[in-house]
Amino acid sequence: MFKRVLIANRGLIQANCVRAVKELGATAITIYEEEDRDSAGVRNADEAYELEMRDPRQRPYLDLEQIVELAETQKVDAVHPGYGFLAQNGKFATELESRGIRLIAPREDGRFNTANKFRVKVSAERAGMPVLKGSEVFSDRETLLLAAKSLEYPMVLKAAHGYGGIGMRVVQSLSELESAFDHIQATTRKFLMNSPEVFLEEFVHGARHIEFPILRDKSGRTIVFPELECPLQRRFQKLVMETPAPHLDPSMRAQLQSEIQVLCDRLNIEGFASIEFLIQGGKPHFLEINGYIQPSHTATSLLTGVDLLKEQIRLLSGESLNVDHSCTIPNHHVIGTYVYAEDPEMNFTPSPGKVDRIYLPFGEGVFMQTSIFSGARISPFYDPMVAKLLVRGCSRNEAMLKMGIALEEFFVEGVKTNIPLMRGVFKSKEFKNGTISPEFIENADNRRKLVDSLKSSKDFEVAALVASMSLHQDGETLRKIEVMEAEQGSSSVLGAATRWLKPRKSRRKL
Amino acid sequence: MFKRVLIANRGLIQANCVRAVKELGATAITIYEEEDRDSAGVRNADEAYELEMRDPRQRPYLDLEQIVELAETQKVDAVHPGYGFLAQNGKFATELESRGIRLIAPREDGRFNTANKFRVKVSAERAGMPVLKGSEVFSDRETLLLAAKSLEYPMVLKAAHGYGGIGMRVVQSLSELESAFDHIQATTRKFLMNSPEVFLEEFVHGARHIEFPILRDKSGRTIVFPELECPLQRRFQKLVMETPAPHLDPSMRAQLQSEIQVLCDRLNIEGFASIEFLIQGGKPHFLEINGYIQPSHTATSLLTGVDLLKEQIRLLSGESLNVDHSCTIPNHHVIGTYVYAEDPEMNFTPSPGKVDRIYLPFGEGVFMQTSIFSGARISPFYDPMVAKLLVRGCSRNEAMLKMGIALEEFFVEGVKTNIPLMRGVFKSKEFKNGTISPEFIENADNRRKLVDSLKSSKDFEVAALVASMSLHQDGETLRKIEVMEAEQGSSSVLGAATRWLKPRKSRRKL
Amino acid sequence: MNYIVNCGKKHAVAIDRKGELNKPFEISVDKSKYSVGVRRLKEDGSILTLMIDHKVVPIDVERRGDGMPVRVFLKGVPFDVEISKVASTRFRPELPEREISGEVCAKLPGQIIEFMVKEGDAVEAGAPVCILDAMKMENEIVAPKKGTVSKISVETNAVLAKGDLILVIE
Amino acid sequence: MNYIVNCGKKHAVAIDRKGELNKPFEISVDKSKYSVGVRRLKEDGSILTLMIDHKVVPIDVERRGDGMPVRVFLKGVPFDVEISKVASTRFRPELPEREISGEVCAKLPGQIIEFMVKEGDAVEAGAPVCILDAMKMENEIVAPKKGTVSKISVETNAVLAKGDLILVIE
Repeated sequence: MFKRVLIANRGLIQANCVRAVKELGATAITIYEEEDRDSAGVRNADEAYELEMRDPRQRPYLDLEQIVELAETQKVDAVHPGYGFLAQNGKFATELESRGIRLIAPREDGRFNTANKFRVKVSAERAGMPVLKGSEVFSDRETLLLAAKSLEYPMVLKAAHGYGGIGMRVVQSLSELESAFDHIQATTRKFLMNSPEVFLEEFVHGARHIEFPILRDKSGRTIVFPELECPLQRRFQKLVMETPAPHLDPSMRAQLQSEIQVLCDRLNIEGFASIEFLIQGGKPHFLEINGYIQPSHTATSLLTGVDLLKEQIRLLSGESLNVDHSCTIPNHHVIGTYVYAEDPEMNFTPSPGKVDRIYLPFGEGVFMQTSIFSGARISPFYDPMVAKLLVRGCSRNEAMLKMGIALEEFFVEGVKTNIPLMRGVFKSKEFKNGTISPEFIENADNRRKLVDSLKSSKDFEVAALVASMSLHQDGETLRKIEVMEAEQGSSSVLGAATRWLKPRKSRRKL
Repeated sequence: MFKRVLIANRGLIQANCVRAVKELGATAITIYEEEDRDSAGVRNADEAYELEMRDPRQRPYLDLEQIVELAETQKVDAVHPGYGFLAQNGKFATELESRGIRLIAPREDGRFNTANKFRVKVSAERAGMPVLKGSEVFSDRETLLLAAKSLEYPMVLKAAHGYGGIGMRVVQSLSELESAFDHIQATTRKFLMNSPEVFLEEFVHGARHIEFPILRDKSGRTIVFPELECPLQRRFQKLVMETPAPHLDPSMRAQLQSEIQVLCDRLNIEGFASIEFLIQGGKPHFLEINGYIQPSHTATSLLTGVDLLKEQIRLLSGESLNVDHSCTIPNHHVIGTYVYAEDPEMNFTPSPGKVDRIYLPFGEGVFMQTSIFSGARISPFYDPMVAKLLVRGCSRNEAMLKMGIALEEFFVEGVKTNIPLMRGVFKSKEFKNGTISPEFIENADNRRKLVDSLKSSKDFEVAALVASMSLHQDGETLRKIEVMEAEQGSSSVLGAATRWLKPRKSRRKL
Repeated sequence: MNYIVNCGKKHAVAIDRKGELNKPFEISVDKSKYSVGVRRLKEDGSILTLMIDHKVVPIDVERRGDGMPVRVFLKGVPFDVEISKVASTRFRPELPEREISGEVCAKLPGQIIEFMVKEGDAVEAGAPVCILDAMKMENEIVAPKKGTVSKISVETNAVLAKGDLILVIE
Repeated sequence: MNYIVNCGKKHAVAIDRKGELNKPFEISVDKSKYSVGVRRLKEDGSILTLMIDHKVVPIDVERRGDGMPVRVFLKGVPFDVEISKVASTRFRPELPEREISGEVCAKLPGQIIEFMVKEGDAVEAGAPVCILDAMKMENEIVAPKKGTVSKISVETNAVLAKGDLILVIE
């Protein structure tokens, strides 16, 4: 095993990596920027180093040079990048390797997997997997226009080195295609992609999105876990995870699991990876291989009892797989919901700020991963995920029931979240019978309908009552102040009526 | 299923029952006393009713009349008593039954099980189980003195209707026996036991304590879950739970599981129960049947994925068992730690008060059930359990590792807890090789040794450093004040030096 | 006191004036009666939690500049409300004309990554004036009204708190 | 400033007087050097969290009546400490004689369920004077010194907060 591991990320994944590294008996070292100094990962690390803000246009967590420097001076033998940030960064990997430091990311034939979506697609095709119709890679406008002719709108423009929804656009027309191209070229630099290469792919309407996490050691021992489905997304980021996928025919699971085994052997993958497919009309299409552990994989750990994060680190340190195959067949059903500090009513605009109140659900079969608490500040600069809520049931029905109740108990005030929206999702017919499409809630009307489905006619009466109460309460407060001031000339409670003395801005018009 | 269920308890079990009842689609109604008004169970219930304090010598949760009244006026069809309080109360059961309301507690031949330890012991003996040598039941001092002659000291005096460590004393001598007898007779009333009957039993040195939770429906379908072991207790209350039990021979598990099946059929038990054994030198002795779900059973739910609480309610509403038998063979290892607001250094004296700071562990395989948060007040009047920390691993070793790290991350300030002590427990050779005895930490020296085992020589230097820093800091503070006052005559920060202006009481000498 | 509240439809709400904050209120909404206890208050005196017919309800209320409620949240679920009539023996909040301010402030904490205008430029209402980068997202900020950019008070790449002044249109 | 601290054994601690609270301190303990940053403070100015050689350490300090530290907690783990010498150019806290008070206060919040003494009774040091019921446990409270019960200030069944005065021995 490694002796000293640097965790180069923040938030939940940082804390989770610190935990995993410590469980493996290694020294957990991490980084942070000023405003993250009180986070769980920093608190629990054996050593934590504050990064300088050397360039106002770049967050420290993306400051490749500074992080490599630290890794070298602190004599670490491996770096865990988490996901996002530098997880897929070729330059980062090379800089570290040149200093004899291992980046914890999957290998192909012992080399760092540069996560080139296009190259992987080609290998999959060679391995006999069905892939989506699309173009070659290119990076110039001329080829773009040519390539576009061979496909129909809507089509998908993908950066060869995009990740987590970055550098991926569905376009409806030529003009959209061109602006998407410009945008991706621009963001290539911003998000440190390894090249500006892009390619085009057909867009599959209402397809289901599933992935199979795998672990593979250097001697080729492989575990292909049951599939995860992410039935709901926004901006290509996951909102719900489910494992196993509802209504997936066990024979198709078995078939894909063995095809994946073949692909992994062919690419000679080492470590953790996740193989993604689109399923339409019962037909699977290979999509891509993700080389990093995502929040969704917590669901796989809960379903199977295998600590994927820990196994990933172990395997890449050269140790061998000792997980028993019984976990490749699902015996329960797990559903997870991501909770984001954002406002679904305002098309998921981030809602950073201070958490005023929070009530967390708990109980048999209900599990939380979160680092927020009453008083916590949510940063405006990063992914607004604040919590993962997972449930496990003996059946999908039981799991849905548990999720429904858990979301009713879950309450966050001070920042807007998608909790009310998700309550509506799990109440909906569409989700229950599994016909909901990943894009369903990208539509504002659908979102409104889902939230409205939570409102009983009594609720409207109660809302009217509450509005009146709040106004009445102002009156009471005012009267109290008059009385108090009359009695003792005290003005200590004057704050109580501030909203009347100097009107507050409405929080509504953003 | 029931339509309206009253949950007559508080704390974690209250919240957990409310959740279970809601998942079953019934209306969850609960009770609370003034200071519990903000608790999770009250917040999540469909209806919550505040109890009056009618008698200063009795907490409202024990106010049988008031609760029965409420159950009747609110037209509930069942009452869940949780554990402790009224869970074993015969009068409570009868009062409810006479009004056609079901108490959610196990039945024998359709009748409420009055939890008479002695009667159950006799049935077990008849069913061919090995039981502990002991006396008949009696309630007068004369018989006590006679019965004592037939056993050796130390022996155990048990109230026939005691529960959760109440009404159970290990005695070393005749004088201790007599005062224990007086104490139990006195507390019979206080804790609403059904009769003052007691009996004597041999004391088994260094025995291991295991129990098998079971579910059984009215048609006799039975599931006997894998055994739970509680390797560590204080005052007969559990500190650690483990399932399956370390080093229990699978053949003995299978044998006991089938013997239990026989006993349950013979008693015709309906609902949930837990069958307890003492194991000494590989030989099991039947101990008792517990008729209520305890915090320890969360470990069984985590191990097997079966929501025991929910199944218990379903079965007693007359529905039938539909849990699959695969869960009777353990495929992972679960360890749980109870965290109490009490001071192990002061022989576990309760440490109620306000929580100033709290850091909760989380991550793959790490699960919490707690309702405390920074600012929470812990009541002086009730069981001081504030959290259950559970971990699941593929092996006992992995589980112990996870628990060790989770306890390092777990930090509570403001009230004393057993967290530091438990860190020491999971580091200890005795726990790892399973030779630790339930009474181990009842011994103050052992406790001190366990906590000292956490201290490196560097820690002593750091402690010295911190002591000096805090004094230095006072100096800095004073200087700041002088400066400020000089500058602006401000005295707003004077509070900063209160400890110098008016000495604080040492928190140490309790 | 009596209130007419538009929420879905018009509701007539009557609150007993003799109500005491520490005792349950008897409140009627149209034909229904509710027993309402005030459970928790913020420091500023506004209500955090109500007990409505023995059910705990965490609430939040959004108000207009003049303090009138426009939105109510019941455990996070939003309801649009409009108080169209307040029949009071004591106070009747006056509703001043609201004129649109030309001050453009940061609607979220974040970083200004681009300006589309400079001081002196004429802008139409709704025209983009700058881009605010917050949480991996570029948020376009538009002119609240037609006019001339009289002042730009921050520079590109400036990191702003919510509410910070960006520029003024006159 | 220099401190001699008994903790396990005697340690010589030296803190650079020029240290600033917002910068790391250079602190030496015997032969070891530590870089120590003050991470969080309580309102009263006492330290909540230190950063010691890049490791976050939540701390708590128990003090004697005169303010001298007697106990240090490192993330909850207790260490007995005794500061035997403070070599300061500025202040030297004086250590007054401590005389045992005859005031018996509630050591825990709870309920008095029984008194073993009445006003006027003579008691020996260590003799039980009453039973405080807290969390299902009966806690015996003993006399801190020999003397006469001059005053009993609460009644049986009274519910007490931590620190409430129960009786006085003179």
